[in-house]
Order: sequence, then structure tokens, then C-alpha cells
Amino acid sequence: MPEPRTINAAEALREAMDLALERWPDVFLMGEGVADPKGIFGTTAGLADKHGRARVVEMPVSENGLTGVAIGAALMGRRPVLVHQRVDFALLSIEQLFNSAAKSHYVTAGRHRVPLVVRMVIGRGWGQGPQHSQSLEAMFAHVPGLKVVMPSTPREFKGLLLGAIEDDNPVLMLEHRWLHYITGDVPEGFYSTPLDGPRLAREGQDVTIVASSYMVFEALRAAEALAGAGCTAEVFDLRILRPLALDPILASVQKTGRLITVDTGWRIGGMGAEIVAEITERAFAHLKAPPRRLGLPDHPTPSSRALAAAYYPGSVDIVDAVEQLLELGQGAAETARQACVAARQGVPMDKPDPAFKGPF
Amino acid sequence: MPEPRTINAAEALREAMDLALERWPDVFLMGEGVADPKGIFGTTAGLADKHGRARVVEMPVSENGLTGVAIGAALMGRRPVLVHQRVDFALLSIEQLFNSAAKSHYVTAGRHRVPLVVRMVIGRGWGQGPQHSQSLEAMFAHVPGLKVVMPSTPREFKGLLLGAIEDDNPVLMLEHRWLHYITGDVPEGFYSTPLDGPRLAREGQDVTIVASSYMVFEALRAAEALAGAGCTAEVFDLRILRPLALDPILASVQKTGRLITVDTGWRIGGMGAEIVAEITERAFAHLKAPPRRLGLPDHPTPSSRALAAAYYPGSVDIVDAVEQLLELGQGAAETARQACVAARQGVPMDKPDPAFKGPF
Amino acid sequence: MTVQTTTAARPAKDSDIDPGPEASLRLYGSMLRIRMVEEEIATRYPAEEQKMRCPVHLSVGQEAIAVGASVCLRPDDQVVSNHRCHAHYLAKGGDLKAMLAELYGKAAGCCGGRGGSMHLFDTAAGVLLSLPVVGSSIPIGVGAALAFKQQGRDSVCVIYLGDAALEEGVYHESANFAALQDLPAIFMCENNLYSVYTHLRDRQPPRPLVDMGRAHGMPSCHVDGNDVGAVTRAVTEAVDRARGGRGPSFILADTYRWREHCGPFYDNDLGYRSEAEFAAWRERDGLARMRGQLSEAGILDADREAGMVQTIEDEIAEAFDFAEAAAFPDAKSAGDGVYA
Amino acid sequence: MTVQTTTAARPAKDSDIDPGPEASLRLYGSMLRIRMVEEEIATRYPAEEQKMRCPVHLSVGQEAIAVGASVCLRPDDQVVSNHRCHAHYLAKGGDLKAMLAELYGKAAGCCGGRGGSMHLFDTAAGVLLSLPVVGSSIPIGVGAALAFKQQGRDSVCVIYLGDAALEEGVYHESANFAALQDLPAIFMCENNLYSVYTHLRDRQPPRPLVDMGRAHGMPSCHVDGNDVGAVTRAVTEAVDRARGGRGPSFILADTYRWREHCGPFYDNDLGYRSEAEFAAWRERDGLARMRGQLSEAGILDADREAGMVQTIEDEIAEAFDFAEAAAFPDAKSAGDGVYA
Ligand SMILES: Cc1ncc(C[n+]2csc(CCOP(=O)(O)OP(=O)(O)O)c2C)c(N)n1
Ligand SMILES: Cc1ncc(C[n+]2csc(CCOP(=O)(O)OP(=O)(O)O)c2C)c(N)n1
Ligand SMILES: [Mg+2]
Ligand SMILES: [Mg+2]
Repeated sequence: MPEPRTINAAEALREAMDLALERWPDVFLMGEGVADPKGIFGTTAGLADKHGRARVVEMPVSENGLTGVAIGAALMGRRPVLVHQRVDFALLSIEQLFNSAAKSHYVTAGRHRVPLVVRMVIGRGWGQGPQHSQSLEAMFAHVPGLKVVMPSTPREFKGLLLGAIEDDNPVLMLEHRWLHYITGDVPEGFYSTPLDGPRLAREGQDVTIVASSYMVFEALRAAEALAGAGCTAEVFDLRILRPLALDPILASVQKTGRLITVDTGWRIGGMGAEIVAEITERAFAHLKAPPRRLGLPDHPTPSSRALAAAYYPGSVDIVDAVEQLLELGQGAAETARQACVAARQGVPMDKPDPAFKGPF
Repeated sequence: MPEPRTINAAEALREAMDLALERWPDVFLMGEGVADPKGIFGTTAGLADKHGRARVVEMPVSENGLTGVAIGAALMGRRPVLVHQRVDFALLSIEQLFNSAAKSHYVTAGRHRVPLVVRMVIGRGWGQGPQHSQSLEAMFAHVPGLKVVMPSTPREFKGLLLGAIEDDNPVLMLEHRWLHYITGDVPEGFYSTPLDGPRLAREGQDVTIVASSYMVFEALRAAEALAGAGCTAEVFDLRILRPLALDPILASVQKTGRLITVDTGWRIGGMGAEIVAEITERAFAHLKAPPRRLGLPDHPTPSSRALAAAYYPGSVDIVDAVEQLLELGQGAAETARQACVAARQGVPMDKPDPAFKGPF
Repeated sequence: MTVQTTTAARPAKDSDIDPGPEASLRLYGSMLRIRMVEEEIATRYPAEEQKMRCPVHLSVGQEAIAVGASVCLRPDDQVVSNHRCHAHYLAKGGDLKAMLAELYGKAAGCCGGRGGSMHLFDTAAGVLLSLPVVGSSIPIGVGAALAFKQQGRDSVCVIYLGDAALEEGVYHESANFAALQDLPAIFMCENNLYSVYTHLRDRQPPRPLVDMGRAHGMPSCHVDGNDVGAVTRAVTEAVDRARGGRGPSFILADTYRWREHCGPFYDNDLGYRSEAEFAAWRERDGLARMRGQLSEAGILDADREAGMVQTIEDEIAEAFDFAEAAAFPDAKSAGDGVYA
Repeated sequence: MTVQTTTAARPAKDSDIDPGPEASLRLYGSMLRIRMVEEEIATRYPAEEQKMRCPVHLSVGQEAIAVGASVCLRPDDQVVSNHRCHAHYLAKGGDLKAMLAELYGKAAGCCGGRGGSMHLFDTAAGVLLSLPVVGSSIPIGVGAALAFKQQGRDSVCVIYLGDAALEEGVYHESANFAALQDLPAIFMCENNLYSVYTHLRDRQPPRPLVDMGRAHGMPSCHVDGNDVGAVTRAVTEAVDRARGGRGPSFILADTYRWREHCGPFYDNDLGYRSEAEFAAWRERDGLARMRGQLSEAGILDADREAGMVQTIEDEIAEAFDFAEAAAFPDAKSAGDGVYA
């Protein structure tokens, strides 16, 4: 693998897409704004000029129809990458995703393939409000035939996008908007990361934390803060939400006896529910305490920063959850919480955390 | 409450709708086929003739648009009841349901109300295949602002439909196609059942079984068969999947120490995951064994009866699950399984069970 | 009814207008075969053993559209269809045995028994797929056309859609994109006046239905869908345009479904349509009409007809024998092949 | 540009054509006020404290459409809008303080701070709602029209939609139903040529955009959206039709957005549109044009103009003071009111 450099995730995505367009003639990119001057938060910037409008296809505002178009092209051997600037807009295309994309391979007894990638951005901050901030990974992860990916580090943004394009199945990639800004080591040139399960992000002995997307960084911050309090947390980046490969997490819980899940989406009916239910069934005898789930509270995203601040779980909440699962020394939890708060450097809660910079 | 009679659930629904149209001038019914000669499996038969085409509105094949139309009418004080012959068709309307219906009350700080009922039918049997048989309750139950109801008995079909129409929130009612045929005691005249939590369907001491919709009857059959084997199962009809009121189930598990969930939808990411995760967190110390979840296996519904037979969990699978959670006497599980099989009277698995007749 | 186009079309070639006796007989034979296959399904479906256990939407009465369109197509051209896909599939050369085996839920079915009658496809014949959700296959057909354009191929995709599918927004999204990108797509709308038991007038406002194509800037025409020649001429023109990179077309073809919406029987007794209407449309039967024309022209006589019928009957009997004898898929395989 | 209708419309009343000096001044004042409110938002938005923390889509340049439509409406008539809703809201009488407080995320905002600038509504004024997802409010407006019809009321609903919303299938589903049911709905399409940074020509095929209304059998016309009189005449006719139970109308109004798609600045530097195009459209500014007409007609002079500006400035200053001083919603209330 070539030498690492520090770039942000948006650049990593752009680079991955550029490489894909160069490497595979069947790949093309489509979406509202893919060829516009801002290029989907920079993730597609310049690609239309370089690869032409036939490979970087500007799209009418027709999410459902164009998802069907992408599926049709994929069935004929093309490898489309479709981008939505918000997950919320993809709600218009659920029928095509759930029925046509997810089921074609199965219903044709394996004869059809839908090598489609759909990138969807999870909005957060700056008063996005209830219809520009939904994180609906659990809904997609319920449907057999789809693959669901949530990258976290820039290195993985690049590798997983290329891995998703290489995959012969419909892959939905949910990208947290705030992660576009994070920087980290990203190897140059081509490499692809297979869609094969969680990534161990930090080793530990006392508690297993399973987080996705932006929450991986909140979990790592909590783990860092807890380390100072004498508690070592093992942190997994869930990464591949469907198909769900829970074995590494199972092994970890068998070791730690404690499980916390942290979702970017709603807690009720979220990914954490599936993980906790399955791990409880398979590691019941090893559990020292009831597993805990963190996620969004049971209401839509309010726009006002006065309301949105408490809406999102963060490292402090993770420390709280750990405190409930095991005995931390006198004052240790409080110290850890303070370390978490300090790390945010007073940036308002509706702006991305400037501390989330690589290398990771 | 007036005298009970024995009618089937389709008739109960028709009666409820008829009463609603009579009682409340703001109520109207719309859907593809509501005014046609077959009237949505008989559930709307005759209503157009009786109440007129202005109250029973035949719909173009435009599920998304007409969902929005219903929401707009509801915002202006009407109380629409919208019907889809399959849940699968409602996938076209997810954007309107999740964004407009679910969030209007919240985002207007309580000023808007969307008193909308959407009836959706879950298909099963006779080779329906992958796109006419989906049971997507877990997906709907993930979204704050929606209410999600799955009735089981004819009495409840009637009461819950009227309760849903009385409710000032958007209510999605998922009706299992096979339940339209079941018969049971249904009081005449008006009564409505509030949307307020699970229903205790059978008392027991040894294991708690939480089932929804058609699975309630499979669970009851298993409980009946197990009773012969000296095991008493407590069976809950989940009924209201959102908002989820788990207290009665929690109390039951605190008593039995054992929990089994049975979904009509996919097991992975299904309602059972939420129930098991939440009950485990709140009743951890009481659990004598790891909770178990039953639901559809992780693939689309195959059409051929040779493949579909094993697709659906039934009473035998529930007995199997109970056997894994507690010691049944020598041969007792096998006897219970045989009792379950005998009760089906040899009817092929792609046809509704003739034994599921009331009174319940 | 004659072809009315909105474009100044180049004049049809002579061969388009009169395909010659052999080709005419082939067209007739194709329609006859589809009719006979479906009538045989209708006969066997309600039999006591109930061996075909999936919903069936018969195309009886609508065959001329599928046949008239398919004769203009090459095997590498694709068609996409909907719930009522039998005629489209057979006319394009879809394998009869694989179709019947699918209706029987057998492993030898085109979907290995997983799809049933609304999911017919045949890759070799260029039947890309059929989908049971109204409108869903429309953008998929446009996607196939996009693939052709991207690949620099001169293949085309015919998208069959019912009159009700025009009510789904996805039709408009698909048409807009096809027209924007000048894709080789042909929207073939079969107007049989009904969506299940609901008449067009209860679903759409009064205005020329062909405006649904024109609104998106597509050359659009309106033909008698029971006149196989008229359909062929319209599709020939559309195919020429598509292969020449001159974009999509919209063809509105009037026709009528004879049997019930779903199932093997007749359903006029339900009262949603009149016997008179039904009888008038039966008079306009495309198959009988063509038989009459061929007889009059001296191309078809009773012997020749009997020979054709016999050949088709034999083929059908053999295909049903095959489907009935074929093995069910292994129950243990039900979970296989969710992912590639 | 003149109003071209497809219907033989009854001749407009004299009062429709010349509203008289006071009414003309009110129209002008309404446009001026919207312009000044939005320019003030644009000025304050980037201030260091960044107090308005939600996306804003300014309508500067497009005011004549909202004002020309609203003057034809009664308070019980409803409008529904999209992401670019400020002008629609204000023109219909939406409360300025509640709007600004919403942009500031305050409890006194129309949504209590929960929605931000894309969710403006004002029940008393007849602004039913605004929604940020393109096309989503279209069927909701049709639903309001359905409610009016069912209730036997003669109110109407104006549905504002951008040129890109025509690409969403839901527009067509909504238009079809409105036309089918003869609903009192008016589809007011603001064609500002762009969806974000993408020109119409890259999203839709070349054909008259007004065909989008005609295809659904609606009386449809095309007006200069920067000519408030032209808009008023078209909407008057459509409102008459709707109130009279004669169904929906489609109005295509050409206009241009001056500032960036989202945010307070200008964005021509991005290069997606030319300075020449921008300058040409600025020339056609509806506000300046009306000012010119009123001056020429001797209705408006510098003093009167100054007086109007002063009054509006005072109102705006007071409304901003209110919004800035207003309390944030209580963080503990964030979970309230999910269910009624
Ligand atoms: C999205 C969706 N809505 C409803 C249905 C139920 N349905 C099946 S066939 C059909 C009628 C479609 O009519 P048309 O498109 O005219 O085709 P035809 O049956 O007349 O051939 C309907 C409404 C469906 N399959 N999909
Ligand atoms: C369904 C959906 N897709 C995409 C977007 C992103 N988006 C926001 S505004 C906009 C442009 C809409 O253009 P138009 O309807 O012409 O309105 P304008 O902004 O020009 O006033 C887009 C694509 C969205 N909000 N909703
Ligand atoms: Mg039809
Ligand atoms: Mg625009």
C-alpha cells in the first residue's frame, strides 16, 4: 500500500471516485449536483471536467426515477454510483431500493446482479432541522439484499467507497456530513477495503463500545478520557451494518462482559437494538451487566441550536453509560467527563468538532 | 358494550368504517379499489354506494401523491383513511409518511395535527412473491411521530380502526391478509379501542411470548400445545408497535424470567430486537435464560410453495424456542409439536389456516 | 385507427407496411401462440390440484401490441414489463418452458420458482425483467437504454406500461430523463381502459392520453393496439429513431383485456364494465382480424391454420408436461443467493 | 410578455387590469417590504455572532410572483411553499416577527424554533406550510384543496413550486388528481432557470414548460413573473375558476434568483451562470419596473417612496429586535409534542 498522506474525507471520496472512473470503464457517477461547481461538498469536484459529462451525469430532481435508472443500468452491466445530498431525499426512492435493487439477485435465483452504490449524506448542525438530518441506517439494514456501510476515517471513506464499487451488490453508503471535514492518513493510489465486518478501533478490557460513523470518534474520545480513569474500553467501528458480522463483537463482549452501542440514528429500533438482542442471545452467560444503547432520543431533529445541542449523544453520554455498567473509582467518571468537554474546546454543538482530526 | 356476534375481520373493518363515516362528517376513505366491486377484500364493500363517491374516493395509482393529499386534507381538519392493498405499495409514499405526516405536529410545536389513518395489507400465501408480502412494521415503528398498530382479532380490528380514526396522530395500521378471514366475537355498534399498549392474550408462568398480528395465533396455538406438556406460556398481543408500551411485558418477564418474541417481519432488525434489547436492559436480573427472537429468515419471500413453507415461523418453531429456554419433561416438546401440526389439519402452508376461527 | 405522429416522420418503407406473406404468417402465429398458451393456463389454473399457485394476469385480447412491437426488435434489444407480462415475454422469444415452470413454482422456472408469474425474464431473449409493482420497471428500462447509450450500442429498450402506470410519478421522472438524454427508449403504453376494476375516467382527467408523452417532448403517437400492423409501423419508426440516436418515443396503443384482472376467469359479472363494451372490444379482436385479413389475401386457409394450431398445441402440451414434471426447488436452498 | 391561456377565458374585469393607485401602491409596498426584509437578513446573517443558524434561501428578485398571487387571495385561502418560502409567507400576511424569530431559533418563532427558515407557516394568514424537500408540499396543497371541496367552501389553495419540482413525480401525481377532481388548486410554478447550480437545460428536455400543466388537462398559462400585473391577472383568472368549482390551473412564471441558492451572498463567481445573464435579469427587476411605472403614472414620488421605506425599515428593525431579544426554547422541551 502506498505512503499515507493527511487529507480529509471529502478529498478521500473524490480521490476514490476519480480512481474508480479511471480504472473501470463501466463505472459512472450520477446525482443532483455531481457536476456543479460545489460537487457534493467537494466529493465530486472536478470529476465532470476530467471524465466528461457522460461519466459524471447531472441528474434531474427525480430521486425515485433515477434510482430505477441506475438499477437498470447496473442490470445491464454498468456500475453506477448515485449520490444524494441528504439521506432524507432518498426516502423518495425506497420502493426502488427495497424492491428492485435489494431483491433482483435473489428473485432471479442469482442471474441478475445490481452492482450499484448509493451514497447518502446524513446532515447535522447549523439548524438543519427535521428533514435534513435523518440517519436511517437501521431502516436500510433491515432489508436483505442490501449492503449498508458507514465509514468513519478518511482512509476508510476511500477504501470502502472503492470496495463498495467493486462489490456486485447494491451498497448504500451513509456518510455523516461532519466526517467530510475530518482529516487523516489516506494512502495514495488504489486500494479497496472489503465490506466484511467491524473494525477494532481501540483495544480494551472492561467494556465493549460499538459505534458507527461520527459516533466512533465520540466513543474514542470517551475511551481516551476513561483510560485516564483507569478503565479500558474496547471500541469497535461497526462499519458494515448489513450483512452484520458480529463475531468480533461477540468475542469482545465475552471478554469484557459489558456492551454499549452508540448510534447516529434514533435509539428506538436502531442498530443498537439488533446488536444488543443478538449479543445477549449469544453471550448471555458472559454478560456482567445489562447492555446499554445510546442513540437519538425519540423525537425529530429540532432546528434551533438551543434544542439540538442535547439531541446528539456524545462522549460525555458514553462516559455516563460506562459509569452505569461498572464501578469507576471515586470521581473518576467526573474527571473523564471533564476531559471530554475540554476536548471540544468550547465549539458550539451545531458545528463540527474541530478536534476530530487525524491521523486515526 | 352491545352483544357480541361472530363475523370475520374483513367484515369487522367494513363495519368500523361504515360507523366512522356515519358518525364523523370529517372522515373520508380513499384508496385504489375502495369503491370497486371487490372493495379491498370486502373491507370497504358497499361503502361507496351508501356514503357516496365524495366520502369514498377512488384513487389514481399514485401512492406518494395521494398520501400527501391525505396529509393536506388532514391538516385542514379532515380525517382521511387511506388504504393500500399491500404494504409494499406504500413504499412509494415513505417520504410523505416519514417527513410530512410524522413530523408536522412536532415541527410546528404542536400547532399542526395530522389525523390520518393508513391501512396497509401484509400479503401472504398463494405465491405472492417478494414484492407482495413484505411486513415492514419495524421500519415504521422506528420513526417518532407515527403510530403503528397491528390488530389480531376481529374485535380488535374494529375497535382499533375506530380508535385510530379517533386518534389525532398519523396511524399506520398493518393488517395481515390472512387475518381478514378469521372470525370472532365482534360487538355491534360503536366502540373504539384506544391505542395504548399490548394486550394480554393468555396468562402463564413459565415463559413470556410477545407476538404481533397473525403470529399471535401461532403463539396461542403453541401455548395451548405446551399447556398439555405442563408448561404455561404468557402470551402478549403487541398491538401497538409505536409508541411502544413495554411495562406489562416487563412485569411479565420479571415473573417468568424468559422472553420470546415472534415477528411477522424479518427477524434481523425486527420489532423483537427492540423488545429484547429494552427488556434485557430493564429486567436483566430477572432473566433466567437469553431471550429468543423469531421472525422471517434473512431473505426475500420466495414465491414457490416449496420454498415459502419453511419461510414463515409458526407454532412448531415457537415450541422449539420454548424448549431451548426451559426444561420440558421427557417427550413433552415433541407432543406439543405434534399437537401444533395436527391443528393445521393438513392445509398447505400457502393457504390460511382454517383453524384460526374465533371466538378469541 | 391510423398512426398519427407528432413528428414529421420519414415515410415508412414498403416492407414495413406489407411485411410479406411469410412474415405476416409469423406475426399471426406469434399472436395465436400467445393466445393459446394463455387459454391453456386459464383452463388448467382452476383444476382441482391447483398446481399453479401464484397470481396470473392474462393478456388475452392484448396480444397484438406485444407481437407488433417484438417483430421490430433484435435479441439484443431489451423489453421490460409489468404484472401482465406473459405476452411481452413470449413475443420477445422468452422460453415457454421456463415461464410455465415458474408458474408452477419449479426450479426450472426462469426465477427458479422464486418470482412467480409477475417476474418473468429471459436474458437470452432480451426480456430484461418484469416487476409486479405498477410503474417500477419503467425507470429500469430507461436505465437499460442509458447503458446502451453509454456503451455506444445501437440497441433499444421497449418499456411496456399500462394506462394506470401513467399515474405513477415515476413514469414522468423516467420520461423526462429519457428525453433529456435522448435515450433509445420506447414507451409502449397499453391502454386497456382499466386499472383492476376502475375505469380510466375515474383515475385521470379528460385529455388526450398521448399528451403524457408529448409533455416530455417525445415524438408520440396513438395507434389501434389491436391492429398488429399499426403497432408494427409505429414501433418501426420509434426503433429507427432510437437506433439513430434521436431519442425516445411514446406510443399509446388502445386495447382491451378480455379476462379478469387477475386470475383465469371472466369478471364482467362484477359489474364494473358492461357486456356491451366487452362485446364491442371482442369484435375488435386483433387475432381474428388478422386471421380474416390473411384468409382474404389467400395467405391462410383452414389447413394451414389447423397445422399451425397443431404445432402450437404440441409445443404447449410438451411445455406443460415439462413444467408439471419438473422438480420443486430444494427447500434448503430458500436462503441462498441473497448476495452475489 | 403577455398572458397566454389555453382556455377561452372570460375577459378580465377592468379592475383586474388596473387595480387603481392605492392598490398599486400596496402591491409595490408589499414587494418592497419583502425585498427589504431579505436584504436585511442577508446583511445580518454573516455577522460575526452568527445568530441565524439555519439555511436560508432568499427570494430576492422573485417577489412579484408571491405578491401578485397573494393580492388575489383571502385569508382563508391557503398557500403551500417550499424551501424558498420567505416571499410567499410575507406576501400572504405571515407574521414577520414569528418568521425572524424562527430564523433565530427562538421559542417565539412560528415553529418554536424547531423548523428553521424552510418550515415557515402562519395559520391565521393562510400559509399552511412550507417544506424543505423538493415537491413535497405540492400534494399537501392539493389535499387542502380537496378539503375545501369536501367542506363545500369556496376557498382556494395556491401551490408554489420551483422549476425543479416539475421533475419530481409527485408533481404529476398531484396535478392529475387535482384535475380529475376539479379541485380549487393553483399550481404556481416559479421558473428561475436553476435548481441549485444546475440549469434547466441540464435537467429537462427542450419543450414548452407550460406543457407540464396542459398535459394534465389544466388551463395553463405562461407569464412574466417579474411583472406583478401579469401575475395578478393570471392568478385572478385561476382563482375565479377555482372558486367557481371549475378546477385547477397551472401558471408558469419566469423569474430569476439574484442571490446564491442558499445563504446570504451572491454566487455568480462560482461560474454556473454568466454575469451577462444575471445583469439582463436584474434589468428586468420587478420591483424597479413597478417603481418606474408608478412614478411615470404620478402615483409614486420620492417623498412617498422615502416614507414607505422608512415605515418598512422601522418595522424590520423592530422585528429583528424582537427576534434577537426573544428567548430560546427551553432545552428540556425538546422532546415535547411528538404526539398530539
Ligand atoms: C404501486 C402499485 N400500486 C398498486 C398495485 C396493485 N395493482 C396491480 S395491477 C394494477 C392495475 C394496473 O393497471 P394498468 O397499469 O393499467 O395495467 P393492466 O392491469 O390494465 O394491464 C394495480 C393497481 C401495484 N401492483 N403496485
Ligand atoms: C427531494 C429533494 N431533492 C433535493 C433537494 C435539494 N435541493 C434543495 S433546493 C433544490 C433546488 C430546487 O430547485 P427549484 O425547485 O427550481 O427551486 P429554487 O431553488 O430554484 O427556488 C434542491 C435540489 C431537496 N431539498 N429535496
Ligand atoms: Mg390498464
Ligand atoms: Mg429553480
